[in-house]
Amino acid sequence: MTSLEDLDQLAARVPDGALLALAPDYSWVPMAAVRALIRRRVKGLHLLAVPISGLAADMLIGAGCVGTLEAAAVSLGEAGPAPRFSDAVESGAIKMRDSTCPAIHTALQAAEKGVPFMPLGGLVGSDLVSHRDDWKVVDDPLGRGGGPIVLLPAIRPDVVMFHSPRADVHGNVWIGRRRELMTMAHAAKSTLVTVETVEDEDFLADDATAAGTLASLYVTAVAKAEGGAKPLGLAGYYERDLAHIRAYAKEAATAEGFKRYLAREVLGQPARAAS
Amino acid sequence: MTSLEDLDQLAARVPDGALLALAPDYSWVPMAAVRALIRRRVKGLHLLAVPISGLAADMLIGAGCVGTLEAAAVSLGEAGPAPRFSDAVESGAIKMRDSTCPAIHTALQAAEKGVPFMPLGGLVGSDLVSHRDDWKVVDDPLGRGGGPIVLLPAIRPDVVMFHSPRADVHGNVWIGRRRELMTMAHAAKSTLVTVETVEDEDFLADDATAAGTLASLYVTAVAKAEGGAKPLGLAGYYERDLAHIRAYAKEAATAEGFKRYLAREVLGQPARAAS
Amino acid sequence: MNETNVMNAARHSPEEFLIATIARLLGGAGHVAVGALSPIPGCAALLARELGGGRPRVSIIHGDANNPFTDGGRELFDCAGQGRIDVFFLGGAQIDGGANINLVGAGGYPRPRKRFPGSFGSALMYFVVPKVILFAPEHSRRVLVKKVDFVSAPGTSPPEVRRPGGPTALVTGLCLMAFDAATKRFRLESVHPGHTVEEVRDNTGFDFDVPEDVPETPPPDADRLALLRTKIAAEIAKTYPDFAARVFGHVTIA
Amino acid sequence: MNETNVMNAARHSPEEFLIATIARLLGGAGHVAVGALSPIPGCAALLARELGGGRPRVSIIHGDANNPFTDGGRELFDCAGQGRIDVFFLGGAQIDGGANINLVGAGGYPRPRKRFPGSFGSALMYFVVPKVILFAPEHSRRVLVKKVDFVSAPGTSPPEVRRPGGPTALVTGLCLMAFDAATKRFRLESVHPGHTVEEVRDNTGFDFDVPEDVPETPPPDADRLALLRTKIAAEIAKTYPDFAARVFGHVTIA
Repeated sequence: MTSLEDLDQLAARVPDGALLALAPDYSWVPMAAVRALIRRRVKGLHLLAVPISGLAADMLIGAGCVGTLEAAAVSLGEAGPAPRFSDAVESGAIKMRDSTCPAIHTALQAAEKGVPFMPLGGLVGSDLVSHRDDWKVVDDPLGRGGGPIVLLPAIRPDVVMFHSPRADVHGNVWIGRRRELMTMAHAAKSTLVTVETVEDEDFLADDATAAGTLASLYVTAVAKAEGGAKPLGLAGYYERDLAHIRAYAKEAATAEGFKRYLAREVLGQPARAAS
Repeated sequence: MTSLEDLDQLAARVPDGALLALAPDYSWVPMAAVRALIRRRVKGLHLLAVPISGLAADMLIGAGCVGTLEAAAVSLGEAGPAPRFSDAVESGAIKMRDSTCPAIHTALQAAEKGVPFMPLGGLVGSDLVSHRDDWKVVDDPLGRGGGPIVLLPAIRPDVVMFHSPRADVHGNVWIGRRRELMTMAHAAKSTLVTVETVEDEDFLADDATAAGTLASLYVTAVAKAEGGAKPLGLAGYYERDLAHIRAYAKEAATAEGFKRYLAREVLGQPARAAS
Repeated sequence: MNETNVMNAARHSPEEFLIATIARLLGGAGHVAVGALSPIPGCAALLARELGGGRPRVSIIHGDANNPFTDGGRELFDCAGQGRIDVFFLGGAQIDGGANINLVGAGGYPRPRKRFPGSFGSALMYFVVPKVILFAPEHSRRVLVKKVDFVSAPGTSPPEVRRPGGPTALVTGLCLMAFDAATKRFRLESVHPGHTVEEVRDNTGFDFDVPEDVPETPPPDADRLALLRTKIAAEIAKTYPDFAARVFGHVTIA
Repeated sequence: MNETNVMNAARHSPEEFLIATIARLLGGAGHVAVGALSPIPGCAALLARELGGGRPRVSIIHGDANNPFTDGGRELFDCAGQGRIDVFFLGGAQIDGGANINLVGAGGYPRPRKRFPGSFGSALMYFVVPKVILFAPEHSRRVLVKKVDFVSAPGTSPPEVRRPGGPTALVTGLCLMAFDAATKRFRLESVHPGHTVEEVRDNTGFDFDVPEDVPETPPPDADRLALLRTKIAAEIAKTYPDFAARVFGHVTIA
């Protein structure tokens, strides 16, 4: 059954070396939990961006939590390149597994269905394929002359984390139109969710809310974290703080600047959200 | 753009011989449109049940509209076997392509992704596989010793039809937790929807309704049909009429009885819903 | 059969007996899923959950009550493929001694003498759910055959086939059998009160193992019956109002 | 460049010019999709829709306005795979003369001298969308290279590869080029006002075809500019408020 706990308990559920999946910066990213992970000094994560990331990945990389990064892209969007990511790849500090958005979605769908692989169109001739020893180009296995196609092995995350505006007391979590969160949770071994509020309701009891709900069946633990996506936004609830992200981009351009940011916004403030 | 038309115009969009997909009896089946199809004497349908069907398939089969039926099962549920279906298979009047629920979902997902096939677990050793010349058992194409696995070619319906409680004026359609309708629409070349009401709103404007909405991008035409699922139910709106379905099962047990039902409930009543 | 059991047997309906028998097989499971048109397994799962203080989790795909699925018709099968479903129920218009099941038709294929509804999800679920309980209320040579006419899903698979799941038990109107995938045979576990091993043998078309001592299937005790007729009746009525009315006399208030 | 164009050129910003240029390429399309961080292509698509009386349909994946996608992050790619998207936009930190694009890094791999964000969805979208418009505001030898250091997505594919889509045009700050998959070469279509063929050649790292007569890219007319600064500014502000404020001076009222 779904466990209701505090942020540090939640963060303790992510073991060193875990394959941790995070959604893009616009998709309800659990920044408070990310900061809690950094505070607990998690190490050697295999971080999977589904399919891209930004501030969350950049901070985890900068803080030395990431061993391998699999992503279609990492960027701070309007605030420019992700400085700790670029630096870590250029210096070889992390192992980069470059992917492309639909390949990550597809590999998670394979895990969601419990099949060992799924095919995907395109890709053939991209250098992405030649650098991925897990992807396999095969000649149309149906034998119908369909030409070469790439098979992508399933990706089954150890942990999926996200932040939602609302859970109910039964552990059901509202995901709205953020359906990538559902695929991620289905594919993962465990799913940890921070929320703004826990409501005394049953989201599954009404067709209108059920449609946007991830059932507690897939939710390992829920922790309350008000403002838990800040300084990123929570679509429909609060806007991201673009000034904060721009200031981060500037400060984190150097390793020293990033350390300052970390000390001030993360390590120095165990309980407070950055904003 | 989505076209708003009447029931007969909608039915005219289903050509003879079309691959027509319908959801199960509990999933917002467009019975008024099915009756309109029978009235327009559609012929040679390749009917795909997603993944099972009941009254809708039985009536189309009984009325001689179906050439081939692909389904994981056809049954009237509590009302017993589907009599026209059983009779047509036993007499060889229709070509039956037996499948299994997850295979139909998976083949539609392949079409949804635009890939030629998808793998599915299980199946190996089922007689379903030996009777399907389109399914292919291959040895783990990743070459990792995963053993035999079945590849299912994509199924791309020509037409998907369903009944929904509500569309908005932009052609967006509420599907709630009936997500199979979304997969079907994504997979299909055209999607025809009957609705109880057309509302002067934009379902996509609000996160709460967007989560349960199929965008007009995928909707070819909408027609108003109040009570359009009757005598089946529309979950959350009206219950199915089990007495009607039981009476149907009894009357349709013979070809003559079915003809009587058809004359009385379908052909004799161009504009009225059976109930 | 002893006196006490005869008395107990008189106090419950056949459905209540089967529900209690199936519920006993669900102890220790984490998640029991119930397919369409399965009111007896549904009640058994809800009873087990009540007795287990909320465990196993029960998911019923029919209707909206106890139905956690919000990702469409495929989710039950995806969920099973993920390994999240521990127990599932399957029927069989024909079941043979190798636990092969036939839901398609008796006689030839594709034009059977008698057509059944079809295979539903059996050809996947039978492979991936660790504990599949076969449920066949009609215990007869018509249902329990020497060899099925069509294999909707095979009872066992060769070692190269990935198969984390399969049949573990068969519950009929006469008895409870266990299935052993290694020997590919059923073994009689218990016979329901009022019936005999001979009767089971006479009505079974396939050969099966019979231990020296075959116990009687215990009837439901008074506590369980009381639970069934109150809490479980009210709960299953949300999914199967007709069944609840017929078996428990439970009238749903809309 | 003639007098009129110089005058016209003075009346619009570089962004407005590029928007109008791209919009001109969208006539006749049924559905234009716009990826993340693409305000200029986004405005172009919205302008084309306005001029076309509602056609093309425009889908912007960033934010909730003009975003029809309710099936998660994969839907854009599924939708393209279904053949429902006629036009899409891609950039390239490097683009070469064969229309190969590099979004990954300059220098070696996996440790490039200069790392870019990554390939995003290019490795699928470039294959399945019939008309991919490459957009590279910086027209320089740094961006338009002889050969990309990493192929995020190839410009063309051998005949055995299923590829219904690919690049058709390249819009830069200096010019408009068309791409011909048969010859695997770009051809200069027009040069923007204030610039010359020589300048394009000097700033392009790859060889391309130049017809005898190279017209000037027409600037946006007054009607289009007015539309852009009113209706389109208000519409794009729902997705890119900062861009709308900077380029059109449009302030969003929350």
